[in-house]
Amino acid sequence: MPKKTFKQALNEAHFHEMRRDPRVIVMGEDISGGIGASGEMDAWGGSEGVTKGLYPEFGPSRVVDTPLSESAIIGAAVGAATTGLRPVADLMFADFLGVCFDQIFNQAAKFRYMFGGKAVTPVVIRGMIGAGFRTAAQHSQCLYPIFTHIPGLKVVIPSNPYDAKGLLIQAIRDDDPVIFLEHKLLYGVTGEVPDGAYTVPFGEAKVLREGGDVTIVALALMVQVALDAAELLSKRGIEATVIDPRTTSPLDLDTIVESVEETGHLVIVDESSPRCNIATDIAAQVADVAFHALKGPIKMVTPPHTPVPFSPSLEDLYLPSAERVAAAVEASLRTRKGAA
Amino acid sequence: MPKKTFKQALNEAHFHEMRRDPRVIVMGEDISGGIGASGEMDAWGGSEGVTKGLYPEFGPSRVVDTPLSESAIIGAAVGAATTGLRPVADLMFADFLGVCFDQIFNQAAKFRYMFGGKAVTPVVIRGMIGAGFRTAAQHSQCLYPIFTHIPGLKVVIPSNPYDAKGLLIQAIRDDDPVIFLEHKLLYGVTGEVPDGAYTVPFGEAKVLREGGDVTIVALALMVQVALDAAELLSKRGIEATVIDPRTTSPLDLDTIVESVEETGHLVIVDESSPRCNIATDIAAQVADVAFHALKGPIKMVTPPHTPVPFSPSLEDLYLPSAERVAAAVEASLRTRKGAA
Amino acid sequence: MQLSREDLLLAYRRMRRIRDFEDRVHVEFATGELPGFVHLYAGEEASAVGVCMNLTDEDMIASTHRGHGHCLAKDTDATGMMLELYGRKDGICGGKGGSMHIADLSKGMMGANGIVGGGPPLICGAALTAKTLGTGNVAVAFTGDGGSNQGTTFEALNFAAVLKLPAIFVFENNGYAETTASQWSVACKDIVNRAAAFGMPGVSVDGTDFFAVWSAAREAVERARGGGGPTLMEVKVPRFYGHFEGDAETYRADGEVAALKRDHDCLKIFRGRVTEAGLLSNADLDTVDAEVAAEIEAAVALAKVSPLPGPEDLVTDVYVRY
Amino acid sequence: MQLSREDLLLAYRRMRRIRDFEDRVHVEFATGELPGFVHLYAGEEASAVGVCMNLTDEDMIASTHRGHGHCLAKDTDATGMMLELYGRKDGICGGKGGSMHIADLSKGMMGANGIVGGGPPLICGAALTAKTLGTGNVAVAFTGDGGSNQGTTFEALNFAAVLKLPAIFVFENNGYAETTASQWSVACKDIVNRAAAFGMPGVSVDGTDFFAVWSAAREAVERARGGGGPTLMEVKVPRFYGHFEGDAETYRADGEVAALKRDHDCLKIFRGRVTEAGLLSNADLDTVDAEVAAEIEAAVALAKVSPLPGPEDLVTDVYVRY
Ligand SMILES: Cc1ncc(C[n+]2csc(CCOP(=O)(O)OP(=O)(O)O)c2C)c(N)n1
Ligand SMILES: Cc1ncc(C[n+]2csc(CCOP(=O)(O)OP(=O)(O)O)c2C)c(N)n1
Ligand SMILES: [Mg+2]
Ligand SMILES: [Mg+2]
Repeated sequence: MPKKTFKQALNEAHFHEMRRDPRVIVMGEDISGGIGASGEMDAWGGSEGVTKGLYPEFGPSRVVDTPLSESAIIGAAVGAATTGLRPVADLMFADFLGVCFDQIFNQAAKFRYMFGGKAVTPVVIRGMIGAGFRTAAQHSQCLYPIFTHIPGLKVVIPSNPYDAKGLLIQAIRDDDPVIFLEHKLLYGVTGEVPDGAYTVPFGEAKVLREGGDVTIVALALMVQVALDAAELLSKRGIEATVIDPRTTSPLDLDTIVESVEETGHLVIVDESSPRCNIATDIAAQVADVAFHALKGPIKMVTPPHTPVPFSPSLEDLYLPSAERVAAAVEASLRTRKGAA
Repeated sequence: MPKKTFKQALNEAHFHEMRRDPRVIVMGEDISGGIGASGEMDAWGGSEGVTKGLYPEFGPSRVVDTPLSESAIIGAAVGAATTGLRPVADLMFADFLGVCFDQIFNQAAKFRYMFGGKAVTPVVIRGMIGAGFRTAAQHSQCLYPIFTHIPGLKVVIPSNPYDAKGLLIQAIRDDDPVIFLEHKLLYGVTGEVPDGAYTVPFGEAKVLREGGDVTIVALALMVQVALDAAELLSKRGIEATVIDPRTTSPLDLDTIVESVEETGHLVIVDESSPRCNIATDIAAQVADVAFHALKGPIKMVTPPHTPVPFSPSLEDLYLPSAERVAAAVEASLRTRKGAA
Repeated sequence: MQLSREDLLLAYRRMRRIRDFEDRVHVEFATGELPGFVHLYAGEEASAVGVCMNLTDEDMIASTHRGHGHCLAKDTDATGMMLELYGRKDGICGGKGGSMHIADLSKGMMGANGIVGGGPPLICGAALTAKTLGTGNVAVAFTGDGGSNQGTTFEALNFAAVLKLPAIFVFENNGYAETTASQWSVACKDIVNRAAAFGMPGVSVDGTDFFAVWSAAREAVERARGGGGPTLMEVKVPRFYGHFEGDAETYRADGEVAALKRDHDCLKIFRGRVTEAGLLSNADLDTVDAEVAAEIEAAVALAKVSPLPGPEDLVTDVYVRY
Repeated sequence: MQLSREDLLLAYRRMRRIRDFEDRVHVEFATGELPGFVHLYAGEEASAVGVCMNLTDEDMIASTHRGHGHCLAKDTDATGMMLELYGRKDGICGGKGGSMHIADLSKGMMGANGIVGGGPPLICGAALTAKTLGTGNVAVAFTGDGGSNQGTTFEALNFAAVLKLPAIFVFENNGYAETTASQWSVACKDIVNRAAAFGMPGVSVDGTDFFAVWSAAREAVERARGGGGPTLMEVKVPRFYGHFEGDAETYRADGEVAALKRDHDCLKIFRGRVTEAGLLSNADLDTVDAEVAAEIEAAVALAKVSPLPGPEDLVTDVYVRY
């Protein structure tokens, strides 16, 4: 299979779906770039180039540059979705949800229920997440716990190029509102990606590594951190299963529970802020349905309860590291049931 | 002590603090009511009458009616707080956070950190939460998990008139941004409330009932549901401790853990949507730090993962009931460690 | 184009249906039988109907918390709506939405909205669909004077203008946002003065005059269908009831409402105009009155005995598939 | 009031400091030493300085992602800023904020802002404080042409006008929001055309002319201090660099930037004006140039060797008390 970057994989997904279905449009600030200016069009293709090349092929009626007005952008995408299009709207940084959140959580997410099942809102909202880009507190958040909390939304968080492409195609074909979150530090990561179109289903976790001593769950950038931790641990004689849920809503709890039933230990690595996050969500569900299987405390490895700092020296400390994950695993294994 | 309603308690807190400190102002839509119209001023005193009577005493410079512009209202409150006032802004329904969330989570919450500790933002944002009022999906949410997730915010959720007054006074005197959430169905609830000013500290849970078999944690309207469940259980020979954290950020985990260390069982009743909520947050923290003490699965009693329905018949089913809480307790007690 | 006799009868029927619906809900609410938050549209009928008489079922509208009138003007079934207000299983939204969330996509009614300013961005989307697919449809956002100050509304105005969308923004200025007077809260006094800020045509009309609304809307709709982009319409209307049912309305001047009902009732004005011009007779209109009264009576009677949704309905309709 | 010789020298020094700061950051960024997102203000100096020369340390300003110029115009310490950009412990925000979050409340600088449209609501708050406490202070929001389309900005305009706040909204129209031309994205073309929508005075000025900016701002500041309410100012400025450092700028016409630098450089224009009028000599200005160059050189040198924050700094400064 050809090797491609995460960014190329996302770009291809757009091409496939726009060619396949004329109702698919993309929209957002600088989504092509250069509108109204005297230089090149398609100057950027989105702030990170993910939508580059769409404008020359599909033109302004399907590649819609917009004013800087997130409520109007997201609201228009939502309204277009309920009236027959399948828009993919680019929020750019997910941190910008604060200026358009109503259209996501009170409108798109609730239409179907409020309207008694009559609305279908096939909208995809793309947003960049995560720290490590030195972009400080307002451009580095994960925020997926907020979206996951809201009934009516689906939340997709790929960790590698293959999944990125398959999940985005699935998102575009999906009939519910989907929040599609891309970790900025993954754009340059390469992996094998088929040239053709394919989908990765929602609600199916991926088991990246199998080991009988502990289950480590991680998302997005943290998947690599978890894998690195597993390597460290392996050298210390501890074998970890590493699971990437890939979507947090729906969540494939079964795969996690099955693994915990084997290992008896669970560690969750979550880059989002520690309170009410995905780590607590998964931990709590496991502490309910798989309590009998647990042999040690569930450990969560997250950043501290602080905004994301700018200084590289602090930001590097902020992010969970493989070493911290390994330490958490060891702590869980040490404190076995009844040992205290 | 005199008996007062939750609403009167909140009203008194405003009077005390506005008399005490000229920098305290209140602001929001219809916060007095009738501005620019030809009838009475102070016509409403906020949509539920909580701020009634402030306008006649403090006048328009401290009781600031505003246009329907939540981003401007909350942003202005935040900006006024960083420049010397101590505003109490009324968001009315917390559900409206979607049109002003940026000013809360990217601005107020982060100033102090982003600015290296130099900003002080003593703003209180009041909002109504909760179902049971027959106001449907966009006027019935709890949303406190979202606020709790954000570092830099404090989140206060009183369950009775005494706490409401003391916590609001504390919120107004507090130097950090405070989200103060009032469950609509509590406004009419009465309880003993001293006439004078007093504070209830943040981060100190209240133990409402003591019992050795199970720990039940609940917030806001769910505190009464938990107490009702405890009564039901008591008749069945099960004695419950009921704890109201009162603030979710900071959270008094110690009191919960101490109780779980005695009872070995934890049930959390949370009216917010089930994913990434306070129930999962507390469950996960306990499954980490107090794992050794747990004798059965941690159970969470929440609404389903749906928007809040309008029809009374559905809304009543949506809300956790004492019977469901009791059943969850029994389920946890049944599935003791090692039993499976 | 002129309004035919049938058009006039239809317009009157729709306005009358709104009035009767709202008057009856007012009464039913007072008895405590109707749950929830209810905001009545009585007094404003000529606005919704005047605009919507220019629209087809494929043209979309977005409404507000005060949505009954817009729904009925777009021919949403009154009985289904009444059942919805009573939270019944056979309500138009299965009882899940209630007064603030009535929608009927088959009639081009995209939903009432509990969030003030929620509709204008959505209408940009409906207009974008029309433009992208070249359907020739238009999309209309109804917003109040209060909602004219909401950021989402301003963004939508600019967005629609920049993208030359077939959208119409109808601002129903009824003088109040809850208790707050629009002459105070709208810094430029007349909302129509905002059109220039978005480089779009603006028009202000007397919302008690069905014909004024109808012809202003007609011009805007024709411009939009023809690719001429959006229009801002301010429609000045009276509000006959409180902000919501239960509002004591002490912020209004004594006698204000009585005077509005006496002198600014769009139904009376319509009747006067069409009978004086000999377009319709009083008897024609009385027949409509009687038919509508019976329709509403039957709707309420049915609503009161209709079954409520059950446990099986609680968790359906969240996702298409999950 | 007239500008004294000292005022003119100060204005020139501040503009020069901004230019040198930005030119140097541009160079340092290219070498890869500077982390993060950096948006440079070069070319727009006369706007920030022309406005802020009318303000005291008690008058508050709110800035944008392109904030260095506003900070320096408000006399925030250039060395502390440079250290901040390098993420150093002794940076003006302890290294926690970086380029997009520089604040200096002691100088009346309420913060750069990574959220476009974040500042205008905050400035309503600063103005509300001034009004409530009767301090006579004013508050200024700087916003771009892109930010002029953000809902939060529109709300703030109306809010300030309705409450008659001592606020000034300065829209720096540099022709672009990232790659998007303002003549396309602002439906009414000139942002000043929006003033009427909020019932406030509007003025448009050439932002390459320090004196034009200064006197327009002076009028607005006097009106605000005198209780006359807010003003909208559009300042047309050139942007000498890309949207952010690293931008290839292919959306700009060939030669566009060169022509702007040649013909629309506010520093050159200022020098021409004051020397021709005999207010300052070339030698006076050259002295300032040399002093500023040395200052920036020293700031960068210090920044490069200054200590980074350590683990103990990670969790401080979140709350006053928790
Ligand atoms: C975003 C938001 N803010 C506030 C409210 C509460 N609220 C409901 S209706 C209303 C007044 C709306 O006034 P207007 O737009 O003039 O409509 P009218 O009620 O007069 O029809 C307010 C403040 C809301 N529902 N949504
Ligand atoms: C709410 C929000 N939307 C989008 C962005 C991304 N962004 C940063 S700067 C910018 C363009 C701003 O243009 P303008 O207001 O004209 O300021 P300029 O960069 O020209 O100084 C955009 C879209 C952002 N930071 N915040
Ligand atoms: Mg109104
Ligand atoms: Mg610009």
